[in-house]
Amino acid sequence: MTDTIAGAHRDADSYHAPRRASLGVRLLRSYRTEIAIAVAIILIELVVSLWSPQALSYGNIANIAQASAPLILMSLGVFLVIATSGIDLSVGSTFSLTGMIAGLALSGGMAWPLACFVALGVGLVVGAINGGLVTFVGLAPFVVTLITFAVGGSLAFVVTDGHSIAILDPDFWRLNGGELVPGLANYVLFCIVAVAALEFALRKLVLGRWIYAIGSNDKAARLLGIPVWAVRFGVYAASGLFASFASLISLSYISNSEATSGANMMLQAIAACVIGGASLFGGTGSAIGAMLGAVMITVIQNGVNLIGINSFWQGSVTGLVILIAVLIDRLTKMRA
Amino acid sequence: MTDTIAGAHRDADSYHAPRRASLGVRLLRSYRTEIAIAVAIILIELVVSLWSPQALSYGNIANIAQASAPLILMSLGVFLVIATSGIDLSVGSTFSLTGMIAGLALSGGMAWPLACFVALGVGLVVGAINGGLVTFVGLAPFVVTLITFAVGGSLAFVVTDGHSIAILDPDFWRLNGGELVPGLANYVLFCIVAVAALEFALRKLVLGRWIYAIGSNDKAARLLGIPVWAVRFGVYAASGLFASFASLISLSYISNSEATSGANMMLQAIAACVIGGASLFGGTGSAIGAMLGAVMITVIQNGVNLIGINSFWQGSVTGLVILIAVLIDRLTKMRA
Amino acid sequence: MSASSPDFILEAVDIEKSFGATSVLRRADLRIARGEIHALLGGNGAGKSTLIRILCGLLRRDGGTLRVDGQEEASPNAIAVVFQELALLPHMTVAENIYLPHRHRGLERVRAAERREEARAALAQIDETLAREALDTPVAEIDLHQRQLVEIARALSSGARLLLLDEPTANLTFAESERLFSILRRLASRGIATLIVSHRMNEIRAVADVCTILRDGRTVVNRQPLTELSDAAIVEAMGQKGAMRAETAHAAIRATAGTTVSIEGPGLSVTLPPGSVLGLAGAPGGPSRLIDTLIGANTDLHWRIAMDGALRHFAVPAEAVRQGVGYVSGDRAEKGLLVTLPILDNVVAAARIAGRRWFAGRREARVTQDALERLAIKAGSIDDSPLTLSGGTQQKLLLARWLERIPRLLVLEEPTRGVDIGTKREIYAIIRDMAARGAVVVWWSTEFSELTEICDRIVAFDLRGTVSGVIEAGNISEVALARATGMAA
Amino acid sequence: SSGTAEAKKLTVAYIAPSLDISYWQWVAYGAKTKAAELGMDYIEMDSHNSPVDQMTNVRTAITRGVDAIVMGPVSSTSTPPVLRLLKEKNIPIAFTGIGPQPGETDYTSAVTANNYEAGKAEGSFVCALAKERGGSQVGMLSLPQDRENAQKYLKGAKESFAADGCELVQVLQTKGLTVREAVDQANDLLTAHPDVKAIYGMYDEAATGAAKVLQTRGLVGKIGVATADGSPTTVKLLRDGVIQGLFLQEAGGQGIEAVQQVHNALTGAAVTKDLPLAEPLVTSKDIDSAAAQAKLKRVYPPAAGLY
Ligand SMILES: Nc1ncnc2c1ncn2[C@@H]1O[C@H](COP(=O)(O)OP(=O)(O)OP(=O)(O)O)[C@@H](O)[C@H]1O
Ligand SMILES: [Mg+2]
Ligand SMILES: [Mg+2]
Repeated sequence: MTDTIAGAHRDADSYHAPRRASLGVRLLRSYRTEIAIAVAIILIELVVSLWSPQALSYGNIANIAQASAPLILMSLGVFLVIATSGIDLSVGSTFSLTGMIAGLALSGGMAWPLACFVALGVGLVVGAINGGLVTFVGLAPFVVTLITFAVGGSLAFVVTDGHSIAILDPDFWRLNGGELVPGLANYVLFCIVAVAALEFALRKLVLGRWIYAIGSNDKAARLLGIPVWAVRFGVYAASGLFASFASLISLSYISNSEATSGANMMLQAIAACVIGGASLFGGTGSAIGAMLGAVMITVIQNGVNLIGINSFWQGSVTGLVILIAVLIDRLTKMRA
Repeated sequence: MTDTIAGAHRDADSYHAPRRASLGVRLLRSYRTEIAIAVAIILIELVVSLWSPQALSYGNIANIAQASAPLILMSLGVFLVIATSGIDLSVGSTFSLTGMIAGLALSGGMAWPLACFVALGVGLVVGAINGGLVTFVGLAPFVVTLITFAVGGSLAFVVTDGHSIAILDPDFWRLNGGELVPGLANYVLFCIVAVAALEFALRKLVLGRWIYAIGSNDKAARLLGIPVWAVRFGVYAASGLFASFASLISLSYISNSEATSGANMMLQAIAACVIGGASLFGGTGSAIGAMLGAVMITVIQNGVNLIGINSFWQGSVTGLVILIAVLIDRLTKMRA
Repeated sequence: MSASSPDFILEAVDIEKSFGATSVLRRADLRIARGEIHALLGGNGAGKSTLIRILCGLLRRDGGTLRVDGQEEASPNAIAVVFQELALLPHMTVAENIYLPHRHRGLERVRAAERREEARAALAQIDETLAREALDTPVAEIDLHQRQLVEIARALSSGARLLLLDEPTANLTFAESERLFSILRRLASRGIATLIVSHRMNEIRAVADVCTILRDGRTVVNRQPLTELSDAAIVEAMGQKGAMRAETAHAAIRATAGTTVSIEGPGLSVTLPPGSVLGLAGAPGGPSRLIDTLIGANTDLHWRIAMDGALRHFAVPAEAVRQGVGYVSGDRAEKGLLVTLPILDNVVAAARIAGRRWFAGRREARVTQDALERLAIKAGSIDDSPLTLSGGTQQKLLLARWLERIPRLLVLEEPTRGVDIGTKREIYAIIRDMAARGAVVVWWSTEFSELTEICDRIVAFDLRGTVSGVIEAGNISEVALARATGMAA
Repeated sequence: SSGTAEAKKLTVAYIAPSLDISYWQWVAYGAKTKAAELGMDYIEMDSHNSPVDQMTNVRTAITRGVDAIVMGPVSSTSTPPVLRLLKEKNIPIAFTGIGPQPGETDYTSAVTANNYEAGKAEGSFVCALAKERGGSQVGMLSLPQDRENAQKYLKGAKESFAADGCELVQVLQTKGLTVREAVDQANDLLTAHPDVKAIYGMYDEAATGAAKVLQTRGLVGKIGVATADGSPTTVKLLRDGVIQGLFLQEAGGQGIEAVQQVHNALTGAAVTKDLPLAEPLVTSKDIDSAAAQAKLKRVYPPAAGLY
């Protein structure tokens, strides 16, 4: 469609068709870190199964899927922000606040699908505030999202004066446990769809390339006519939405909303992205990587519990396993 | 001295040598953020004193100084790392672990000055591990310090199996409360000396300029012949040492070591640096800024308690006050 | 609807712009006709890049009128720009850097295979090899010279009707520039207009029809055919009287004291006594490996360097610097500037290390001011960020690093990239003066006229990066260089 | 003495180790209610689990001129410097939940739960639950073991298990004290140890999480659950038969008693130095008894949920 000005003139004999690596090689190369982490996850599971053979049972794998689903969803949103070289510290608070608002709506008798929409609004609002302050006012993402982290976490307590809410709606569990596609629980379905859709968008859609472009060099991206402001605003809004959605999935499973429910998740979500190959300076990583990072964190947690390692040692074990994983990744990178 | 070089061919009238602004203007310009934050701190205190006149009492100001001293010291170390465009997430864990080790050493009957040296070793070791993995292995600072954060935090529990330790040494309080300089409590003295020394080093020593240069453009810094590796290793080691020293100052004051004592401090220390003008992309900020950021965080906390704001609202108030402060900073920057 | 003549694709009248207190453009005029190749000339800091940024809508003007195609609002695809400080996405591939910026809607599919082929075709016009081998390489992994080609390919494949090229040839070889120019001419014949900024006089004459000259933000020559202007008149209009090429060839420099440097490697063995200026000519691949070895950035074991007879093997640049090796690169963004630090730190950074100083002293302000003055560097104050300087001025800043403390071996890699004609002459004089004081200079440049003017010996590298010959003082000419490097005109 | 109280209204500060945790919120509620009843002004502060913040809060309270302090300390060992400071200022202090460091005497009152005894009782109860279900393996979802109350519960429980012939196969601690974490851990516990027949919950969220897992796995009744504390959620779970026993810890009651004690000290009335409140067992059978209901009202405020 672009009639390239200056049609290429070439000598027939000096022209060699450009060599493009085969699809397999390209995938292998561009998903190197992801593959390393996936291998690490499998190794962890095998090691754990030496102690505890149930590790590889269907039940345990379902546990891991269930436990990692909220973190995966949150990490995907955070990844979008990190890919643009931003950071979102507010997701944990958004998670908590969403849960409280949804809990209030449900215990106020609202129909659960409606309550979910209302609660997603929390993420949208927090994300829009983050995006607005970062994009239009030009404040540093760290500061902005630290502020919404503090405010959101505080409001999660304020809305119910600190009381937790038991969800009594008999159908709300369907959001997490139902099977929109028969045979596949929703929490798995949502994760698969979200990761696949994001990965597709990031690789194959112009919008996705823009996200990497902004993270790669935002000044150049602006010079190239990429709508940097809109995209940047968008990723913060998306991150908020993902955090809220993660919260709803979790709430639908746990059926109990607490003001502190997301407190530990922010650091985990950022860690998931970074383990999965994202750089905090932007422009790298993948949705699949963020997902694998989240799974790895959950798998380590699960393994430590299955083996029965004294919980005081859990942090050390988690740290060392992550260290080994990133060292493997690092070494394969040196080879390449 | 330059007269032997070929003179420039140029119109005498079209060229004016760049001037240097007067010292006052230069200071005003290079400490703009710091001044904005200092003004914000004073405004906060004035606003608080409307509700609670004791806010400006000597006693309360001493409280603030005492409460902020550990955070100030920790923030200084973190700032050095951030200035090189790194990050140190491990400082909170180092703080906790140092406290536990010092507690063990003291309750084992070691003389307190010796115990302090031993405990400083914790920071040095953690810092050296961070620096080594970042510098020589080339892992991302976020991942490395996340790992030492997890491991350090876990070891803080392991060393005493989770039990906290009461410090009974009758003289250990001197580290914090003594007066090496008569009339000036040590905790104030240490902060002043540390901030002044660092600010001097960062502005007036070539080493300090190197730290900024590395954060500014590490490739160019390397080509200039700056010993990038050594400096980078050094800032992580320094950050660990500062975290350990902060822990000792705190321990000497409250004479109680707790495995969780530093848990909240990492985010606060990073926030302090960023509020004080440092960019997470490196190359900017100042030691004074980091100190003022730490003081501001403490002052807000103190003000909220003095006014008696419901603790659930505290996060919101803290967030909004920080927002106002950074907006003021932002607006003055636009003017300039 | 507009009074403007339809012959002009772009009309800018009375454009004004200031940054804070410094006014950069003061009623600048520029009119570009369809299908013409238009040179925009002016000294460093005259306001060329600023004007270009205003023309393509990146910077808001303070005053004046601007019409593109007779319209106040340019249609988004009308203009393509090659930016002086390259606007590339380092994590993305060469191909993607070329095709991504084309205007799209966000939810469109990229159609990578198709686009990649377009990108390849565009790049192949100026560099077949790059198009063949580096299309899927991340831009972070290619060098400045190749990046420049990528940036140009992007503009060429954009489909725009007006190209704004801000010093596109600043680090292209003669052959590459020629290829670019022939493309531009072909485009011109199809009605596509080009605005080109360059500090290379012979190039301007070779490619452009008319020129507009800016001086201190004012248009001093407005749309004059180049045939009507002598070189002297152009230089005069730019305000750089003394910039004409020295008529008398310089005598070889005899330095009394200094270090003798010898370089041995595949196909080369030279001994450089104090005061010698060795040129490196040819496609960047070969010279860059030698240069990286000389400065300790990336040691290539094929090269052996000795200083005063003692073999030197620099593992890191710090070692080289400590031995008195100085380095200036034309890749200022990547390899030179410390952008968050003030001008002062940028200037004294090298002396601090070479002089093993501990203190960033009071004297440094004076030294910096002297250095800036000698290179006629225009800056608000030495406490400003180097980002407030024009491209050529930033380049001068990097050279200023080595004025205070003359290195024993000075390695220059395209050191005058973007520097204006007048200042180039001054730089040649300064370098020659350094040589006279005992420095050994190794100078790589894509501009043969520069090498012939200053070097007393030149090593030529062929297109594969191997040494193809050493040209001694008497035989140096642009023709000889072209022949030896395989980059015949 | 009531005359002086009217002349200058007394102020009491409640300093909580972390108001993120509902237990300490309920202590605050009790303290606040009692202060109002006694005509005292009430302020509250949060130490965010940090001994440094705790010390700062004490000093801020002094700056604000409080007459008495009620404190849930971050840990027992964190109390000596607080006590020294308050002694100097002559300000009475009552502890809630966690007592002072052994050997300290300069406090007004320590209103605690007898966690060791409760741990023992719950241990026996849980072991009996396991035996009823034809097994002897039990698992535990614990508070973080750096807390003294957690250590005491565990000590008591272990003694009972040993005495009653039950095997404690795993202790998992939740760091964030959320139901979400407890669910994951209960899942892992049951995966690793499928023969566990009863779960010892050390606090409400742990039992809530365990109950959730039993419900989704269809194991309600097949695995017994008991917990300490008591919350609207666990009370409902008790009524629904998902969990079998609650060892009520009077959170609100601790606040009430502690304020009463410092008020006594200020007004010259008699004080009780050590006031451990019992943690009685309530089961689905007696939850509606008058005694249990009265007790429950001293656990959490009406706003938290139904009794
Ligand atoms: N952001 C800025 N802030 C302040 N001054 C600026 C800024 N950008 C450019 N300038 C000033 O504007 C003037 C013109 O700069 P410009 O980059 O347009 O020059 P130029 O003609 O392109 O020079 P060169 O040939 O060196 O590229 C310079 O004096 C420069 O210092
Ligand atoms: Mg320019
Ligand atoms: Mg000397």
